Amino acid sequence: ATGMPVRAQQKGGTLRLGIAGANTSDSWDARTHSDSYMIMAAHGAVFDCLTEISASGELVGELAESWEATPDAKVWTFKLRTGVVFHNGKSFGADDVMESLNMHTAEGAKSAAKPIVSSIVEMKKLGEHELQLTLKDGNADFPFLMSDYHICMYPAGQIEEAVAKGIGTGLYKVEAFDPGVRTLLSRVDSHYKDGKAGWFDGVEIIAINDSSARMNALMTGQVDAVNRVDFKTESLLKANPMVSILEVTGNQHFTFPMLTGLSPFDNVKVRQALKHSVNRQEMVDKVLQGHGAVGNDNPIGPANQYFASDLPQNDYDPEKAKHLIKEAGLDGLQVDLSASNAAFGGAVDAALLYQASAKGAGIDINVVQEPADGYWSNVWLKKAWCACYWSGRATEDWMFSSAYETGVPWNDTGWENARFQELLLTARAELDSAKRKDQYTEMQMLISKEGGTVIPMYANYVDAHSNKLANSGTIGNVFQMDSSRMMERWWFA
Amino acid sequence: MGEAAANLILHEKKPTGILDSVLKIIAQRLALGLLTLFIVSIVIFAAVNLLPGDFAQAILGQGATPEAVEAIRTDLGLDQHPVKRYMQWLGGALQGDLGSSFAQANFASFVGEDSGVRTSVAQQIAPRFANTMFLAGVTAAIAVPFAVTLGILAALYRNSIFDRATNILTLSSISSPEFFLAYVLILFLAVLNPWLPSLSNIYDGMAFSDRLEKTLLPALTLTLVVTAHMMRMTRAAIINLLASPYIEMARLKGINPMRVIVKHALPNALAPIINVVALNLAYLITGVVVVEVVFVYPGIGQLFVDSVKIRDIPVVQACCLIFAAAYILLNLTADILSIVSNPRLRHPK
Amino acid sequence: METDASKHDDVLVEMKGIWMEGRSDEDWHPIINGVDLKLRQGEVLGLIGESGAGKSTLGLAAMGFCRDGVRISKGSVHFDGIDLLSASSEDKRKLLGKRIAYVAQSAAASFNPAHRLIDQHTEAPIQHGIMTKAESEADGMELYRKLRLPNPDEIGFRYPHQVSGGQLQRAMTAMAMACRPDLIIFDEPTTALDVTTQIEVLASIRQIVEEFNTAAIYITHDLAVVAQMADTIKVLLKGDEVEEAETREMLSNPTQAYTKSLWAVREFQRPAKPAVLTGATPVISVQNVTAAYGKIDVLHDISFDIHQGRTVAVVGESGSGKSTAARCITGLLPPRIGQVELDGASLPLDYRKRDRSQLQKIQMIYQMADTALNPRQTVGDIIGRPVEFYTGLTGKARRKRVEELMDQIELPADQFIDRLPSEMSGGQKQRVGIARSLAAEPNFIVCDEVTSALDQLVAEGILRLLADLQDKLNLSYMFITHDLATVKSIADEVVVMKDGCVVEQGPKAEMFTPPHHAYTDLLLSSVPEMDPDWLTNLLQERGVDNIGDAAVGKMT
Amino acid sequence: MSGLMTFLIALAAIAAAGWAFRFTGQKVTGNAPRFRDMAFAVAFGYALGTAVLIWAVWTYVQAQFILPEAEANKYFYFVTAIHGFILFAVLAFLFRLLGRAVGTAGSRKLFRQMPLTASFGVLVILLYTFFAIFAAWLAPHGQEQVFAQANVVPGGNPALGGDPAFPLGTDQIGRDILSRLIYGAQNTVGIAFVTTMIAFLLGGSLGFLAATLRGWVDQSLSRLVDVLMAIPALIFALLLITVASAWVKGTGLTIAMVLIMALIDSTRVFRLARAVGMNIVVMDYIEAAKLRGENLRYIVFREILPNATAPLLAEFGLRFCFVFLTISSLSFLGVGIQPPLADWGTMVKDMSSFINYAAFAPQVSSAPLLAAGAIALLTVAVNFVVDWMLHRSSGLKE
Ligand SMILES: Nc1ncnc2c1ncn2[C@@H]1O[C@H](COP(=O)(O)OP(=O)(O)OP(=O)(O)O)[C@@H](O)[C@H]1O
Ligand SMILES: Nc1ncnc2c1ncn2[C@@H]1O[C@H](COP(=O)(O)OP(=O)(O)OP(=O)(O)O)[C@@H](O)[C@H]1O
Ligand SMILES: [Mg+2]
Ligand SMILES: [Mg+2]
Repeated sequence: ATGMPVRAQQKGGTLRLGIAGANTSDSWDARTHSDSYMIMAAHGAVFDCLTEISASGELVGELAESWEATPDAKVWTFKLRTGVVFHNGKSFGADDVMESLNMHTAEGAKSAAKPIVSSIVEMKKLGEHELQLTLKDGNADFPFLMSDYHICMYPAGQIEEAVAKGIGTGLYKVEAFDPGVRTLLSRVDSHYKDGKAGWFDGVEIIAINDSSARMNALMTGQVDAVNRVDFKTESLLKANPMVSILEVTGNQHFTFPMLTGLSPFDNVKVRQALKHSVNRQEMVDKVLQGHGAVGNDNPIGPANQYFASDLPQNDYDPEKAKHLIKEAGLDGLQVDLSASNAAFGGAVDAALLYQASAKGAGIDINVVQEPADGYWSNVWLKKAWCACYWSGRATEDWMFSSAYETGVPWNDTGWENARFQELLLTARAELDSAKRKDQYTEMQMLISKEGGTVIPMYANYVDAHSNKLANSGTIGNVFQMDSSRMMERWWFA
Repeated sequence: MGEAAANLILHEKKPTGILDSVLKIIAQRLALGLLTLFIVSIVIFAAVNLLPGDFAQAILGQGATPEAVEAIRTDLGLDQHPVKRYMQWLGGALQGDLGSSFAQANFASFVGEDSGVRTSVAQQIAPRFANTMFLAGVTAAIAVPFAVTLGILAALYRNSIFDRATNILTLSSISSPEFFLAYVLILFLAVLNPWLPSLSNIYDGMAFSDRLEKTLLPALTLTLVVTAHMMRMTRAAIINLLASPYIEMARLKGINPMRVIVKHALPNALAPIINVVALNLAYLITGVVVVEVVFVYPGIGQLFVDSVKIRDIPVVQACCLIFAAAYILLNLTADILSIVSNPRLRHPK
Repeated sequence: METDASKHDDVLVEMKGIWMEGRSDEDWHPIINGVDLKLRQGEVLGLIGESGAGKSTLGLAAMGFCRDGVRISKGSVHFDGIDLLSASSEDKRKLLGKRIAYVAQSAAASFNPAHRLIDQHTEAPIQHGIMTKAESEADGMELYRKLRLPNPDEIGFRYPHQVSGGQLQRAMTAMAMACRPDLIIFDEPTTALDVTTQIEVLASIRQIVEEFNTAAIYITHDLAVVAQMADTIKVLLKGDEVEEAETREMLSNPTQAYTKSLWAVREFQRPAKPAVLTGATPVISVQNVTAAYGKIDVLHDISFDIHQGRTVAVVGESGSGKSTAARCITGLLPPRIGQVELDGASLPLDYRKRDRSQLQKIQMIYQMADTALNPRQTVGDIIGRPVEFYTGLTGKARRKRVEELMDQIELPADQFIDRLPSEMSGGQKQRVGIARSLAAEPNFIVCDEVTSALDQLVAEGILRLLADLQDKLNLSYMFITHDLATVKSIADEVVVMKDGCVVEQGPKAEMFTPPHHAYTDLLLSSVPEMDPDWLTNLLQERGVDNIGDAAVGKMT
Repeated sequence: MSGLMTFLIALAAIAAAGWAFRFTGQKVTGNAPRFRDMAFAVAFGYALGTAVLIWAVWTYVQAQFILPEAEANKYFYFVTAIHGFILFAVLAFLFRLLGRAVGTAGSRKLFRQMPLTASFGVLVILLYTFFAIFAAWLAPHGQEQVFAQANVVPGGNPALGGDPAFPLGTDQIGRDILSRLIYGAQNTVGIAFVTTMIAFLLGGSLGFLAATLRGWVDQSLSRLVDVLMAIPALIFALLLITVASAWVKGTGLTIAMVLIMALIDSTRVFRLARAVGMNIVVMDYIEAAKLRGENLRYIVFREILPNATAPLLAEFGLRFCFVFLTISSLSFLGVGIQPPLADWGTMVKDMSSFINYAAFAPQVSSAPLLAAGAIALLTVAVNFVVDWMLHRSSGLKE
């Protein structure tokens, strides 16, 4: 399922990665994954999903060999790959899929993929390697959703152990795992992707949250690749002849979500005023050092199929913002903005720039620098207004149902809009492309105008790797590090 | 009569007296240390429990239903009265059971099966602590002999250019923020001259030489941080004694200056030197968070900071307790060594 | 060993026109101004002078050694033909310890507390390559035996703190002899010792110097001591040589005024007072006091009275409980049993429970003026504070009273009122201490060794001042001292203490006429006299084994 | 292997040079005591020092005048350090000359006795104080002011990416680094100073109280301090600040940080004050005051305190440095002084990643070193002064 090789792949060597986004609370429970380190390790190496988005962007099977749907996109039948075994020797089958899916809806479980899985009303085992899933409402993107990094396949009946030890069906099995410190993986002896992927003998993923240390590790040759290159120093890094920059334009965007349930963000005028008081170009120039594009408070990016390119741009207009504040019945506005560089590289700077540009609109933003560790558990979804990033999703529906659908756990603005909700459901089951386009455009319009999140910029994925590494030439743009599949798709030249 | 025989006579005379007084002092200090540790545990427990928010909320985030929060709280015992929790924790700690980490307990319990695979705090801390001890050990092995030798030389050649230069250099190094020193060392020893790795990602089962190599740069940074203190104390303690009559006596016996210092001044300056060494060792074990961050060294300081952020109370408490115990133990050791190095206490009248 | 004939011709040490300077702050000030010194083989030179006269400095210069901050600016020092001033430090080190040895004032401080005596003893012989360790150890034990140290075979294996002061001083002498040097410098070797111990050390030093025919420079400020030890005496005053003469000559016939005045100090004597009326209420009455530090009793059932206008001298060796008795009276150490009465009324035992007038009536003067005066307060403040505190005078009135008091202690107020203690001499500081206690207008003053730290001349001045004040103000003194000469000159009554008990008490006249309690006798007979033959006679009379610690030991 | 050989040969050469130096010295000066008593080790030391000096001068000349610019870049830091060193040495020297020439007799005497390091320290402290007080007037721009030009390279040389309008460059979002450094003096130094003051008031008075009263007051305070000291300072501070962050935000948090740091530091001050106090309390003049019936206040403030100023003052300097460094560390860890207040610790952290590129772009990578250097410079200065004060109060003549 990997893109066609351009150069001959070679087997061998241990790939050492320096990855940001690790925590001591990390575990092999894919339901809880939200940061790059564990996504890389679990989704990218140890575990497999039913489907996979290839480097060139099309959907291919991973543990599922093929799938088909009824015309209303309600009933999906998956044919599973045969001869697949888990790292502990257990062979893979339909039971594993069912139990792995049930994990997300178990009593008390908190999974980001819960909305996806809970749309399944019935699971039927048609055979050892065949499975039928019936959805509540039709969803044309359902196979796409099955490639979500939360929905990894665990061995049935051994999930507890698999979560503790990291037992999946992936190319690499866990040799050592020290949460927040280091993960050591080794190539399984034989695998269904043999000959197509998995060229390294082993992988060492080192947690390096400090960006300075990470860049240094790459430059001094202590790791072969790093994620999240510090934009500030990207131009300097480029000067190093031993290192290449891996820049892809994806849907990653940096956001400032406000909890729309709380005053003053419950007032749409206030939200609009804030949207007009940020100087987006300046942010792209200074925070991203030009590695990205101006955002329009819309999570659907140019890489998406139904991107609405003709949406009116929310631009920097202090006068308009002032006016909006007045319309909201306020004299001026004073708000706290929580930020930490854990949200995204340069988040504090972005917040400070926001603060400076908002001053022109008579808005007094108080930037609260939050501690980096635990930012996601203590600040995001907690503080009324904070900095955040989204990797973006391959499909519109996926993106929306992750963070904009009413009541989903990651709806980080708590925004609820009846029309939006209605459109979301209709478009989901709509198989007519033109109609879908209209529906998605309207939704993007709604979010951009009324939504609770300020999206000032789209950031390219900028990773860096040593010139010793080679790749097929086609780089996935769903996540950083070749859609987090560098370990599968790359090799030592 | 040989010395041994004479020794025998002397020791035979008052063996109990010697043992008694030293043992009594040690027992006293030990009891005091335990008391301190006990109060520290209360202070820490109180501080940790005052931390805003709790683990359940920290982990569940906004999507948490009250039931889920309650479930986690019950599961972790967070719903019980703090005093009761403290007693349980203390009881466990006394039996060597520091509880199990919240973070590692994680959500595994919601798979539907009974867990039993929770990592205990002890398991989690042990490797980190071992790493920290290793770093402290390497640093101490470099810094202590280095500092003491420098101190002796500086005392011997006091007021010479050598003394002044050493003084200025060590003062400057102690005055610089740790991260500054770390970056400067990285700059010169890893970036401009790629001699040492700037990344100290050590792990279990690493060859000792690799481990040493990776630890060298943080150890050097810490050496710069702690050397000045020890060196200056050695120098000052020795120079303080140089005016004493017995040093003058030694000089007037025609003993050469080096021997005067090593043989006559140093043994009497041991107590302050031991104390400052202990203080610095305690610092090495407990105060190296910044260095760990810069070099990505997986020590206990990092773990502590991480755990505070996610409100992983058992880990935080255990870390604090270990820090306090290390501090108290080192002070105790210093006390005892000072006593043992002092003939007045070793051989009472 | 030299023959007797060559003894007087061989010049061992020759110092010519020595000028020395010491550094203070930024500049060098003179310490020794052009002193000559010549010492022959086997000769003992006594060097005397008041404190700060430069005795030690000169003594060390004879070894070619200067303390830090001191330098020889002019002159030459030759030892046995070697020019010590131009010799390299390497060469000098070869002489020190081997041919020139040093015995310091306080052996307790000059032995390294970290090493055993024998190890320190053998260090010089081993370092100079004269003997092996075993030889040197054996030799050391031999010397210890010669010096009559108890358990000579074992005592060397003790640490310094396990040995008494007198024994240490002898061990120090043995250490100096370890390489059989040609010259030994004794720098006040007995000043820190009790009289009873001193005599023992003096005897052994004299014996060993005679036995090995060693030349010696004996530094002291005690004339009577130097009279026993030296062949010739040289008198120093503020770095200048006053006179030098053969011992007997010098004692019987001093030529210089300064020397004469030194001699005269010992003559001060107060007229005896009439006996106390029977039935008179004593100012202070100590009754059956037993006191303890912690659990150990250090005073055992002591009682004595002090009457109006009288001085009671309390004598006894160090550690006998003199100061402790004073602390009981002042209330700093409440007695365990017994009581203290003031003017017939019993006093609260703890000073914190005493009222202001009771505190006011009992004052104290301390031995070390340095620690007794706050270094950060001016004389005016130090004296003014009790004036203000007890009498409530402030402003001009206070100042006037302070000036009056300074007048009484004979310090000109206009010069001294704004000085800090560090800007005054020892005697002047002691006077300020006296003025401070006078300021309270007390009835009774405890003087705890107030003259021990002072020079004889200065001490005499203080004693006279105290006597005058007593006559003028009708004060009572409790005068603690270990110096019997002082007792003779100032006391009306004497209390002799030993091991926390009063062994004898009574009027001075009685105390100084036999028969005595054995201990008093020992104490009195151990005070050196100005007669050069005193020690020889005493030793003949009592025998070498019946002096000092040995004698004290036999008594109990 | 050959490296080792070179090293050994160099060592031998230096040893030979040392011997020759001593020998000629002895001959030329006619055996002056200086050369006569010189140990070989000392002679070796001189030779080694000279060798290092020669190497330094040679490298400097190479980098400054001989090597092409690209290669000389490698020695950028070296050259800058030498410039800084000479500059400050000269400034300190001139300052001392000035101090010796003007002022009262006392101050002139002080300057005459002052070593160069101490005068350097005094000079730097004065400069910092000046900048801290007059930051608002001295700084060319505001600390929060954002300009269009971001990441301007320090040096002001347009050819190298500088901008004369921003002599020390701008940071990643376009704030003038010079201005932020100056404001940083005000914020960081001011906060550290206040913290130290509070720590001293608290720790000092309690320490003296314990020393004077003894008994249970002393016991309980000392045990409490033991407990607080057993928890590592930085970690305890982190913990408490996190606790405090529940109630206060922004400036309030900074105030909370000040109080927390002061509390933690006061334990160290307590120890010292108590020890110093104990030494003074046993003096006879204290006994005299007690016997006079003086009350506690008089004894502590009039009798003890004036005698404890020297060690306390020295400790104040040291404490100040520690507090200052700890605050920087806290800022570095992200919980210290809150933005947008300019603060050196945060500035170092923000720009720290540049340092990795020293090999390609020394000018750019020196940016984080500016703030770190500002911290180091002040603490070095304070330590020099304290060192000198301690030396003076120790009464050692040497
Ligand atoms: N190291 C020194 N530096 C400067 N001055 C010194 C030094 N040692 C002694 N002096 C000064 O030299 C003078 C003589 O001192 P010295 O110790 O020789 O006197 P001394 O006669 O031995 O007195 P004492 O009886 O008190 O021992 C004193 O005024 C003293 O202040
Ligand atoms: N603070 C103390 N704690 C315990 N024991 C003490 C203390 N002060 C003195 N002693 C002991 O009490 C005994 C009497 O001491 P005291 O000071 O009264 O002697 P003294 O006659 O004044 O001697 P000196 O002539 O040396 O001043 C000594 O054995 C001494 O060791
Ligand atoms: Mg002397
Ligand atoms: Mg006494």
